[in-house]
Amino acid sequence: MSTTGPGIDVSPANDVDIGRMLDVEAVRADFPILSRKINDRPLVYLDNAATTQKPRQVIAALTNFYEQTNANVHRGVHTLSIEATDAYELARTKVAKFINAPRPETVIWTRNTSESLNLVAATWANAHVGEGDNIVITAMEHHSNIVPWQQLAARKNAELRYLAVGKDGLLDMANIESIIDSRTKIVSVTHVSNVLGTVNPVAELANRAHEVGAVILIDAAQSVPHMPVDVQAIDADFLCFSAHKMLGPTGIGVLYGKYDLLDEMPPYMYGGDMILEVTYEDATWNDLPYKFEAGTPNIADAIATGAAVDYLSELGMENVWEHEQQLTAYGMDQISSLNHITIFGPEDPALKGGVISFVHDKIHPHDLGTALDQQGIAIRTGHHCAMPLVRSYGVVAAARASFYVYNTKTEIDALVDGIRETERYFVR
Amino acid sequence: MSTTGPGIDVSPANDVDIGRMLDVEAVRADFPILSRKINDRPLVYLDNAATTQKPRQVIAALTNFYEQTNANVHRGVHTLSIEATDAYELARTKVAKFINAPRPETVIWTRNTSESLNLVAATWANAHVGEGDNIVITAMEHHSNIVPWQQLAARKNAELRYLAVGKDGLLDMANIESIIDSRTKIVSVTHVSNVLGTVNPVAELANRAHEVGAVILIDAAQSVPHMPVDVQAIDADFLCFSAHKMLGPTGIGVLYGKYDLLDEMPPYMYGGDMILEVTYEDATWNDLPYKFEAGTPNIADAIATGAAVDYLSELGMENVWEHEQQLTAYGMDQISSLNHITIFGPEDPALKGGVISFVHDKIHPHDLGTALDQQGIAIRTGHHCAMPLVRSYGVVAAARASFYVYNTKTEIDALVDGIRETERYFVR
Amino acid sequence: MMGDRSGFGGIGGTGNAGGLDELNDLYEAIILDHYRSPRNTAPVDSPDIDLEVNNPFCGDEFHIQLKVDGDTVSQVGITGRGCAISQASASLLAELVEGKTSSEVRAAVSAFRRLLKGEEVSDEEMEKLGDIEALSGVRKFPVRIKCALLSWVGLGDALEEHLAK
Amino acid sequence: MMGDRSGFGGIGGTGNAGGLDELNDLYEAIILDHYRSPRNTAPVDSPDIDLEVNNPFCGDEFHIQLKVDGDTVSQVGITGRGCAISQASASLLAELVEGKTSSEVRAAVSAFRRLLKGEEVSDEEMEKLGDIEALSGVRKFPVRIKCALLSWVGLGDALEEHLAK
Ligand SMILES: Cc1ncc(COP(=O)(O)O)c(C=O)c1O
Ligand SMILES: Cc1ncc(COP(=O)(O)O)c(C=O)c1O
Repeated sequence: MSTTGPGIDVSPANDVDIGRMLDVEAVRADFPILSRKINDRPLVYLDNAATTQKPRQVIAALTNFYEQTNANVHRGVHTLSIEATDAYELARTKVAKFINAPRPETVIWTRNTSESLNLVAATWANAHVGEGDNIVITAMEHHSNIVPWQQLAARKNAELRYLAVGKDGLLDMANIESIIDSRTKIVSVTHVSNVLGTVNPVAELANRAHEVGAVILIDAAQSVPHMPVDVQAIDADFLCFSAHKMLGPTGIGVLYGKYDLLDEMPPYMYGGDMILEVTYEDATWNDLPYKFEAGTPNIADAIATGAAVDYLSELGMENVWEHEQQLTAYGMDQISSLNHITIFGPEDPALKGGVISFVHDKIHPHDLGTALDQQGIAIRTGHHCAMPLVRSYGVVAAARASFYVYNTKTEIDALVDGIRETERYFVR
Repeated sequence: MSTTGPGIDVSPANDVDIGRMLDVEAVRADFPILSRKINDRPLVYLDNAATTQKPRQVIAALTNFYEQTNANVHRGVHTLSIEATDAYELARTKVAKFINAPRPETVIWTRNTSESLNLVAATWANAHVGEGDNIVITAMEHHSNIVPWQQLAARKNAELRYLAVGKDGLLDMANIESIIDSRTKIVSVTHVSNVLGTVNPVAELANRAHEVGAVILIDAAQSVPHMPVDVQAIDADFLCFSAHKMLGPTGIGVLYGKYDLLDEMPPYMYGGDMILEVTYEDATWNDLPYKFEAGTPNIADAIATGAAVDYLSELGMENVWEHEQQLTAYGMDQISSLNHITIFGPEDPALKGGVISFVHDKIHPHDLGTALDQQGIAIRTGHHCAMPLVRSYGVVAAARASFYVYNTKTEIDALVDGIRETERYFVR
Repeated sequence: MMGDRSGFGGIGGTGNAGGLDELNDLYEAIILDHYRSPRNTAPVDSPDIDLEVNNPFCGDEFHIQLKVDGDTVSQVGITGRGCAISQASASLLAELVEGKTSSEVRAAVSAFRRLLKGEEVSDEEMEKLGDIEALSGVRKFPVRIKCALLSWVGLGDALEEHLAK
Repeated sequence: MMGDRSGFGGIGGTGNAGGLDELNDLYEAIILDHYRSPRNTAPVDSPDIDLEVNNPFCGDEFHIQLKVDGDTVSQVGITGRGCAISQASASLLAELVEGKTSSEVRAAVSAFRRLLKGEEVSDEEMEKLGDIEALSGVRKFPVRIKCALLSWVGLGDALEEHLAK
C-alpha cells in the first residue's frame, strides 16, 4: 500500500478520533462538487449508497481521453485506436487486480450491477435452472437481485427461495442447509445490504452453495466500493458491481465470473466485438471477455473506472473501510441518541457497512428529506429499491444516510442538528 | 435553424468550394483532439464511421455534471438528485426533438446501437416472430443487425431473408414485394451502410413493411449523425443509433419506438428504475420509458448526448449533410484518380453518405493503414463488422475513410498523398 | 447557446432560493395542523365511490370514500398515510368537497392544479379554494407537487367516472 | 501516482517515435521481397501436416503443408493471402524450417517470439534466424506483431501435435 498522494496521511495520528489512516481533508480537496453550496449551505452529501461523487482524477481521465485519445477500440491499426484499446484493456486489468480476479478476461464490462445480474440470469441460469430446481436469494435484496429471479423462476417452473432476515438485521443462517439443497442451482446474495448495511457471510454461503453443486453470485454493489474484496478468497462464481458507486462514472459496471463458467455460457447480446466470424448463415463467438461485450463498449467510462480504482487503491481499501466503520459507529451513536428514531439493521456498527436507515415517529421521510435539503444535507428517502424488505419493517419509506471516503464526523453532526431543526416543525 | 455560435458561418460564401454553410475552421477549434500530433504529423482523423471526436461543449457537459450536479436520478428529494433528474430528462427531450419523436417517452436510453437492436430482437420480435414467419434484413448490414436475427430465426424456426445488394452498391428493390411478404414480421435495415455509404430508401421499405403488417426497424447508426432524420416522416416503428458516432460520449445509445409498440412490449432487463412495485412474490413494471431502463442509468453520458444534439442542431443537420456531400464528392474524385484503386459502393456521391471504402491492388489494407498512420492519418481497415458484405467483394478486408463536420478537403488531399507515399514501398 | 454549460441549459432546479426560511412556506401552520389532525377520517357507510390511491415510489397511500347524492358529494372519508404535504392536501380536499356539486369539485381540482403549476388562478377561484392556498408554497418544491396532487387527481377522476355511469 | 493522467498511466502506445522513416524499419527490402515473391508456395504431395491458419479480424489466411520424415521437416508449402508482414513472415518461416529437426523448429519459434516481444535472444539464436531478423522492426508496431506470428504459432502447435501422436 502506497502512502503518498492526496488523501493519504503518512503521519501516525493527526486527528485522534478519525482519519487516522485517511487524510479526509486532502481527500475532500479532490472532489470539486464538495465546494458547492446547496440552498446557501455547504453540501453535506450523505447519499453515497445511491451514487458517489467523483474526484478530479476520475473526471480528468474522461477529459483526457476525449481530448487526446478518443477512438474506437480493437481492430484499428491507427495510433489513437491502439492507444484507446491499450487504455481500455489496462482499465480491465486494474479492476481485475482490485478484486483479485485471476485473469483480466474474467472481468466483463456491463452498464451497471443490474445488467450484470440480468446477464447471469439470462445466460448461465437460463441454461442451468430447470423445472423443480430452486434459486436462493435473501429477504434483503435490491430489486435488481429479486426481479430477474422471479421472472426466471416463473419461466422455468422453478422455485424462488428467500433466506430470512432476523429482527437483528442479520441473515438467518440457522437453516441454510435445508434452504440451499440439492435442487439449488444458484444462490444470489447481496454482500452488503443497501438498506440495513448488514455485511453477509458470503464465504460461508459460497461454501454451502458449492457443497450442493450450486454456483454463488454476489451482488457486491455495496461492498467492492467500501472494503477489500477478494473474489478468490470468497470463492465467488460471479460477482457484480457498479463504477458509479465507487467514485467512477455512471454507465459502467462489472461482471466478474470464473473463467470456465463464463467460457461455457452463451452470449447475452449479439453484434460488434463479440463476434469472431459471420457469414450470411451463421456466426461464431469471440473469446472472453469480448463474447459478452457486443457493440462499441463504454470506452471512456471503462478508462475512468480504472482511474477510480487507482484512487481507491492509493487510499487503501483497509483504510476506506476503517474510515467508514468509524463514521458508522459515530453516526449510530448520534442518531440513536435522538428521540422518536428507529434505526433498521444491526445495532453493532462492526457488523455493518456505512449505511444508516431510520424512521422518525413524527416526521415522514420525505418531509425530513426536504427539510434537510434546505439545510444542504442530501440523504435518500423512500424504499431504496428494496420494497419488500422496507415493508417488512411496517413502513413504506425510510430515510437513509450513507457514507464514503470524503464524509466527516462534522457532517454527521450537521445531519443530527438538521433532524433536530426539522423537529421544530413536526414535534410538539 | 440558428445561424450564430461556433461552427456557423453567416456570410454567404467564405470558401467557394466548401464550407458554404459550415465554418469548418470554427468547428475544428471546438475539438481539442484535432490539435494532437500523431507521429509528428497533425492528426487527420478519417475514422468517423467507427466513432467521432468530441467538441469541448460535450466534454464540458460531462465535467460540469460531475463537478456540480452528480447524483442518482428519480425518487430523490434532495437538490442534486432533482437537478440531475431534470438534466437527464431534458436530454431525452432534446433527442426526441432531434429525430422528431412525438413524445420523449418514446426515446429509450441504451448502451449503443447494438443493444438497441438486441433489445427489439429479444422483446418485440421474440414475442411476435413464430415458426414459418420471416425476418427481412439486407446484405449490407452491420454484424449487430445480422446476428441477433440469425439467432432469433434459429430459435423460432423462422426464416431470415436478405435483400440483395447490386453491383452498383444499391439495394435491389426489384423484388421487395416477394421478399417482404405476408409472413414477414419485421424488416430491419440500415439507413446508411457503414461500408458502402449507400443511403437506403427506408420510407419505401417502411411502406412495404406496413402493407404486409410487419414493423420496420431502422439502424440509423450512420444516418442520424449525418443527415436530418424524422422518424415520423419515415414512419419508422423502431430506430436505433449511438451517441459516440455523433459527437457524443461512448456508452450510450438510443432506441426510439412507437409508443404503442413499446408499451405492449415485455421488459428487456429487470431491476431498479424499471419497477413500479415489488413484493417477495411478484413485480409490476413502471411506465415508459423507464420500463426499459433497469438500474442506475448512464446519467452523465445521457446529459452529454443532449449537448451533442445541441451542437449538431446549432450547425443544422442540412448543413452537416451538405458539408459531407461535398467532401464525399471530392474524396471519390481524388481517390478514384489514383491507380490500383477499387472503390466499393455507389459511384454517384449523391447516393451515399460520407464513407469511402476501397482496396488497393498492391497494398494490403493493413499495410496501408500502418503507413498512413505514420503520416498522422487515421483510417479504418478490416471487415468493418460487415464480413459477409466485404467478402462478397472477393476480399476479406478493405480500407475505409469516413468524414464528419470537422474534416476538410485538405485532409482528403493528405490521404491521397499518403497513399501515393505508401506506393513507394509497395508498387514497383 | 453553445457555451460550456449547454448541456445544462434547461435545468429546472428546485426553484427555491434556499435556507430554512423556505420551509416556513412549505409547512405553514394550516398544513401542519391538517397533517397532525386530518379531517373527515371517519369511514363512510356504503360509499358510492371507494378507491385507493397510492404512489409506490414514496409510499403514500390514501383510501378515499364518497357518498354522492344526485350531483352532490354528500359525505367524504379519507384515511391513509403519507408525508405532511399529501396528508394535509387530502384532509383539505375532504373538507372542501363535502356538500359540493360535481362541477364545483371539477372547478376546484382544475384551479388547484393550476395553482401548483404556477398558472393563472382567478381571485374568485382563490377564494373558493380557501385554506388550500396554504399549499401554494409547494410550488417552490416541484418534486413535492405530486404529493399535493395525489388524492386530488384520484378523487377527480373517480368522480368523473362515477357520474359517467 | 494520482496525477491528472492517472487513468492513462500504463498506455503502451505504439512505441514508435514517428514519421515515415519508421516505415523503412517495418518494410525492409527483404520483407518486401518475400511479400512480392513468397517462397515455398508449391503444394506438398500427401502432406503429414495440413492446416489453415487465419485471423478473421484482418482477413489474413494461410494454408500450411509439411512433410515430416521421422523428426525432420522434409518439405514445406505455404500459400495464402495477408498483409506484407504476415506474408513475408510465412515465407521466411517456410524457408527456415525446411530440413530442420523438430527441436530446431521449436527453438526457432521460441527465439522468434522473444525477438518480437523484445525479450532476450542470444547471438547464436539470432544467427540461426538469419534473414528473419528483418522482421524485428515489427516490434515498433505492436499491433502488427500478431501478423508476424500468425503462421509461426500455427505451424509450431501443429508440429507438436503431430509429433505427440
Ligand atoms: C450501420 C451500423 N450499425 C450498427 C453499428 C453498431 O454500433 P455500436 O457499435 O455503437 O453498437 C454500427 C457501428 O459501427 C454501424 O455502422
Ligand atoms: C445492493 C445493490 N444491488 C444492486 C444495485 C443496483 O445497482 P445499479 O443501479 O448500479 O444497477 C444497488 C444500487 O442501489 C445496490 O445497492
